[in-house]
Amino acid sequence: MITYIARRLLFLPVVLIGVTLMIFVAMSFLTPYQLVSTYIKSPEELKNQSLDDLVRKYGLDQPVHVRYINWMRNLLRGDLGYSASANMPVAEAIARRFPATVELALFAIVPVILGGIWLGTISAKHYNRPLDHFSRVFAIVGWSLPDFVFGLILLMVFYGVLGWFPPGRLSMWADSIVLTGDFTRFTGLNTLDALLNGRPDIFWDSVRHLIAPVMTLAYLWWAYLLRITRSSMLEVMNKDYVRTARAKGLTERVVMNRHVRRNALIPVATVSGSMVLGLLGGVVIVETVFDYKGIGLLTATGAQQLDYTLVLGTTLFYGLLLVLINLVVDVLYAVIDPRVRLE
Amino acid sequence: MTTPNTGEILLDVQGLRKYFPITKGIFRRTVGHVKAVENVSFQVRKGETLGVVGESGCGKTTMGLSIMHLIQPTQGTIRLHVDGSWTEVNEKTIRRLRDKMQIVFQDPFSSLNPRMRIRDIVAEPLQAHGMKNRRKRYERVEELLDAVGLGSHHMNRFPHEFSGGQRQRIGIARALSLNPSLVVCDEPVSALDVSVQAQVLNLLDDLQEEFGLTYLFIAHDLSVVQHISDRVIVMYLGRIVEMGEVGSLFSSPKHPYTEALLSAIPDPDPDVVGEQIILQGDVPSPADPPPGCHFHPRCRYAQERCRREIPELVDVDGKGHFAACHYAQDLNLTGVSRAETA
Amino acid sequence: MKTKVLSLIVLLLTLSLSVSVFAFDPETFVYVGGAGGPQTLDPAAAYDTASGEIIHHVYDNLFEYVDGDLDKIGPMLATEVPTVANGLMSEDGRTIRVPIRQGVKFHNGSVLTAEDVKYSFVRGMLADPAGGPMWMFFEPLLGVQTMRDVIAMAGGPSDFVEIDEVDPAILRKAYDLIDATMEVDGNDIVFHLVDPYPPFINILAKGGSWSSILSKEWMVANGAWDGNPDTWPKWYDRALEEMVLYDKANGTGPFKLDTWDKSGAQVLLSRFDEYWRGPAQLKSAVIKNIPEFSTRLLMLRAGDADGIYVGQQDLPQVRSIPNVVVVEGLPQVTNTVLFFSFTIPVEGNEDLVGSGKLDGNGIPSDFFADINVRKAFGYSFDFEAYLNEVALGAGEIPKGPFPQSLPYVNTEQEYFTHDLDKAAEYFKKAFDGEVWEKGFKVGIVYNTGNDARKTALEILEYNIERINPKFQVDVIGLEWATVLDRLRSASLPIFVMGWLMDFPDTHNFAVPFMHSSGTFAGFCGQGLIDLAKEQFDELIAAGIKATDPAERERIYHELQRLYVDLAIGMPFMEATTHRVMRDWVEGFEYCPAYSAQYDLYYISKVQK
Amino acid sequence: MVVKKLLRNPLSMIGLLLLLGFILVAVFAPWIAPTPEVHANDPYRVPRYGWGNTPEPPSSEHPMGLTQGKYDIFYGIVWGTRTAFQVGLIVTGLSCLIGIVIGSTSAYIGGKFDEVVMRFVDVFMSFPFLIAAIVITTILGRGLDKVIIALVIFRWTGYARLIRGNVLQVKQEEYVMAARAGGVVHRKILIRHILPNTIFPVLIQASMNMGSIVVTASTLSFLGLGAPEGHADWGQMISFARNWILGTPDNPMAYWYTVVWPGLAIVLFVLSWNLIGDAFRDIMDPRIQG
Repeated sequence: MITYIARRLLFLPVVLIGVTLMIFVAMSFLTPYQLVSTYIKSPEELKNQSLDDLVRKYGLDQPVHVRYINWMRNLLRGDLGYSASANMPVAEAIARRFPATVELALFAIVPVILGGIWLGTISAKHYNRPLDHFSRVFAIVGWSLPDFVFGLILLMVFYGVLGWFPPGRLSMWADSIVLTGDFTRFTGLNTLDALLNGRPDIFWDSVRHLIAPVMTLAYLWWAYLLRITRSSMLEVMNKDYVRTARAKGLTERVVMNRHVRRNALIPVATVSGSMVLGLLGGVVIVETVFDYKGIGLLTATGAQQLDYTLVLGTTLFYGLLLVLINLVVDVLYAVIDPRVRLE
Repeated sequence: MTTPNTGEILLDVQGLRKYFPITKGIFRRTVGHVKAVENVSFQVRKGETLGVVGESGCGKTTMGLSIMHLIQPTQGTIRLHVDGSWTEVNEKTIRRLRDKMQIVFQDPFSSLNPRMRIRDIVAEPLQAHGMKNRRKRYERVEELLDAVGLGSHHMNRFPHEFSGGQRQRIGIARALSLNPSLVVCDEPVSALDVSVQAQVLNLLDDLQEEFGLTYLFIAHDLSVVQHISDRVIVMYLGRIVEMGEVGSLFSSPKHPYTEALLSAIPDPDPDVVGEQIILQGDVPSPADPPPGCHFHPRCRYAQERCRREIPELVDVDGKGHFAACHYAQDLNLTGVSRAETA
Repeated sequence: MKTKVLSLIVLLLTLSLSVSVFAFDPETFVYVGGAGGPQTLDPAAAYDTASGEIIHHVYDNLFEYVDGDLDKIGPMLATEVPTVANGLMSEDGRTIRVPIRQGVKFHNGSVLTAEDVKYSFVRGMLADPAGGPMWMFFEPLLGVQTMRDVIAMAGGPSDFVEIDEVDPAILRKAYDLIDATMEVDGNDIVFHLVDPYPPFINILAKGGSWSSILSKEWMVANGAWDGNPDTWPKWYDRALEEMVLYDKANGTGPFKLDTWDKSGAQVLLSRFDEYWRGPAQLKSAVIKNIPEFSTRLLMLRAGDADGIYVGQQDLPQVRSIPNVVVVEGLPQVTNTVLFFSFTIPVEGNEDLVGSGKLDGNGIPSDFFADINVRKAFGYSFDFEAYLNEVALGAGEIPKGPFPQSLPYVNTEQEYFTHDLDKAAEYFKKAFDGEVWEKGFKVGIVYNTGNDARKTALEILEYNIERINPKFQVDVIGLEWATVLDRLRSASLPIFVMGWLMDFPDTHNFAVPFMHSSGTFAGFCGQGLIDLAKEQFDELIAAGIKATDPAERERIYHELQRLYVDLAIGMPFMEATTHRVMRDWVEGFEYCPAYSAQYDLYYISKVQK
Repeated sequence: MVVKKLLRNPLSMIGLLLLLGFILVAVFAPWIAPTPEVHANDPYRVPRYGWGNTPEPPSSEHPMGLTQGKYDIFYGIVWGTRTAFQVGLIVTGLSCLIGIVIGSTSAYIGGKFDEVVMRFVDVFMSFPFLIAAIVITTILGRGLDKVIIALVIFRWTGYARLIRGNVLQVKQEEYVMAARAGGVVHRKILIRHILPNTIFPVLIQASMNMGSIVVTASTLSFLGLGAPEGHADWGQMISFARNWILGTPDNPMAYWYTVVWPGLAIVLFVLSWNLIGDAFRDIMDPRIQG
């Protein structure tokens, strides 16, 4: 197991170099004047300035390989560079924005998994009967609604009409306490930090801000989990040991809970890894709609402004995350399912 | 039994070895080898059936596949006598020799592509060997199916519509399609019901006569082999431990392992109460075989010498009965009286 | 059973959370913008509106406009506005003396001196970050555009890469040149201009974040340049984030900078209680940036935002909201212009110029060098439709390159009208009738995301294609980065761009639109540069040096006439602006020069 | 037999009917929503009826109303059907093809080659898709074709992985060895024996992805990428609705038609592919046979 993990980690730098190299290759198609648009965000800022001065100042006239080597050299010194679009060093931007997204993903993963499994179980239990059809269609509608549509509708209902769940990460009053008061940021996760600081009011406030984006994410992902749960449940339900259990005269409920569901959840456990990744990487739209300042929004804005230091930094980070999470998932898989051996 | 004692040799295997590397560590360094087949030499005579037996994992299937070059042997020479001369079987010649050597697989369920029709399965080797005309191919398929006892009306069906025995007949038809001289039968009946086993064995016997085939017949128990084979090879942990005429080997085995295997054959006569020898312990790992005679930890006759020296395979009686045991001459091992049922 | 408990918990949770915690806070003002956050808070580097927004509240200037009127300037940190009449400005307009107000305190407690004022400007000029606003000081004081030019004036190279490569003696000389432009005389500061520059006072007035007054003492304590004539190159043209004032601020303004929460895209300001004009009514202010309009709109509706940014096209959606006030028709000094490129490269530009020949499948390189083509395009555009349907009536149709609210603009100037017959007439004349006969195909470009400009081009497309079926116009959206790149190589046949004033003077439009070294000449090809050198440059130079208003008027009228007669470009919109706020916001003041959306100093909140 | 099973299940029946409906709309688009004279050379350009911005409710001339920018919703929906099929088929087809070729060869050859290819796949999978799409469209320029390229570049890896896993299993089967023993060349073994036994899960996956590509395209439109503005594309039609979903304070449903029509088109399209995919999987997967 240890060798397996070590071996997988050995490939980490290979993948990361591949990722960054690809970005640089892509960037080499861009002219210095396209890249300088990071610093001049709109036509109105053109004024009486020399584009060439800016190009020279930020070293954009250097050939791509020189920039890559420079970037690599800085990286080895632990410097990811400065992001013009985020107004801060890339490392700091990631450190600040990532916890927000983690918080969102953590809060989302519970309803996503529970709801998805529940729907999948219903579907499987009522295979090809109305309840199956209903829950599948319900989930597919969520899957096929663009996230901004559902997000905006939720925002309208729960904020616009009911006034319950406002956008942003914190209310104004809580924000000023967190930013300027004597509030220690331990983790960057507002809920956790609030509890650690003994501020239940801020905890509730941040939960209030999380509910609507979490609902949006949950509805999006249910279809995915439903499908996996349903098909693995169906598979397990036809297994001999389940028939035996039924034949023994166990009640349907016991059969379902003890024999079917438990075994059907193994594939679900494996996809949850990729789901966590999907949640971390795919929250751009939800973050936009709910003005939730997380890493997805950061990277998307950066990419749109061709802020390539930021894009490089975040992709490097995502690559690292992806490899690690996949590794954890594989190891967990082996732990959950005794049939699996790591090779 | 038409058993030529001597005769023309068809296949000559010398010093065949197949090692699988064992890798370890993050860099996948090779730290050792599983010696699946270790220094195996034997010859198959034209027209005979050479049985190969041994427990699961003894390397007999690996040996069969290596001879067929379906896996690459690590070392050794394999020569085939074709058209009056010897041709070495290697990566280069194997494509040309496919029509001389064919194989029947163990599992009739997995050896037929579930998404192909029977006629295409059987005709595929023909097509691969340049029979371009589709009608001719199908004519040949009809003949072959006929020969293995399946009507040509089965041609358009898919494998899942057949029983295990029928499928194995299809597998045989496919093996015969190229008119091979040698057919490696890799446990062709072990996956079948006992009643069907006999039918297939009889079919193989008939076909041998009809087409003048030579069989290398791999099986894991001696009872199957005794009916069909002329000579038998017993393998243990990748090595040949005993080899000889079927009669001599069954009646007077020269290796304790063979004795143990023989004792496990149920006697058709319920009155005969044979002593069943229960082998002690498990088959040792081929990656780390015991020193000396590989069989010694399980051998009830084992001596000090067995723990140190690897016994040579020697002709014990001078009449082609080989055994690899230091005490082959000294031990008086129990065989079975051969029930002439075949 | 378990599910019931669970749903009960969920229900309770929802109820406990749903207790609306909205509370009216009369002392905090929340403004939510949408066009991006500030780039830097350094007055010498900031040149975008979002940065100006913050600087506006933290710093004061020497002068300010009175009653939002660009023609009326009053003193702010100065005690008097210099004029020839009061003797503070010399007859020739080249020496200007400004007495500094006494007893004004900075946020850090230090007291304003004339030395601080000189330091503020000299430091800015020496730092001169590329792409910054400091040219506005170089031009009147030294007659050049950048610090680089000053170094060249001092005998140094103008093409150095690192300033360390330049001889220190030359750098010292360059410093002396700058130092000599201003002198501290007791409580006064005296500016020495190289030539008369009538709008110089405007450049110093409130609204120009570049002329914010800093505290030298605080700056030096925080690691900025300490006034040493030899060490300044260390601070020259640094990256924005390496400048001391990048995210720190210390001014004399009514609000202090609490924090620039970059990851939250918001700036927190709090009242400066010792403000020299008396403390503001608001205790604090939050200036956020939320790009998604719907989110901003809901915050306004809910009362979580007191004012939000709303694009012109979205105004109909906010007009009917109860308790929300929309102030429309606020004048601005700006225009939106359709530019023609006089010399268009053909190679690598096929997506826009097609075949590169006048064969009906493209346009030749000098297509727009023909005045008839430019005029024909001008008469094709439906100005009224754009104004009324796209801009929803918010603005005016221009009369030339200079917005009509500026002085010296001829509001009687004859201008293009929507007249397809006239357009056809010019098309027939163009290229000796070849254009009419063979037709053309051209791609015209807007930068994606700007729907109004796209629509403007579609109006043009619709009308031109109606004139002659052989005319083919494709409206093409390009990413801003690509637009910028292709502007640089002057390869866009037609592009639309807006221009917002820096200071209210016609000169501020004459240079970029008409001067051979102006921003747009560079984007419109050699053809325009040659034309400008020949016909405009001298006039522009004379216009800014003239001190007699009548003379200036004559010159700018002439420039305006030339621009329209030669159809250099086609300005089609002078937009007004608007503000959207809750009705509890009192004391809204507006000035077209303000860089902030709301002048928070005057604002209070009174719940209705 | 498959068809019979499809028809017996009401949900897959609905899926088939929906898909058939969409195909009809796509085929007969020029008759259902004729292209106005001015845009005859570019029928995919949605006609505008005015230069303003505010949507207009359905009327007799515009049965589904006008969306933001006065684009005709009905026209956009009808011609958008073609776009949806184009994008869906091209993206799924190409990425599936690339994935299958690379994934199956890699698994079949195995060893070091497989290792290298899989690391390569890892590199592609380390990009968050939206970010990658943004970068690509910024570099290549905006347009549906660029979106297709971006989607293909980052979609094939999923298929490659899926088929690789299957091939690794199937290549151990005895019929593969039998084919080799019969002298069949590798290419033919791959095509005739391995692919037919591994490809179905991939195809089912692909059919389900067909629909969701439209959703992805709409997300790109939301980010200001995707099809050029005014191109008949459902994703863009629905992203036009972003500022109007909220309605007005007194009537939240004031602009319902900007969301509902394109939303309905997308949901039904995705639904149809998913239902068919689900049904196929249930039928094909012998493990679920009760």
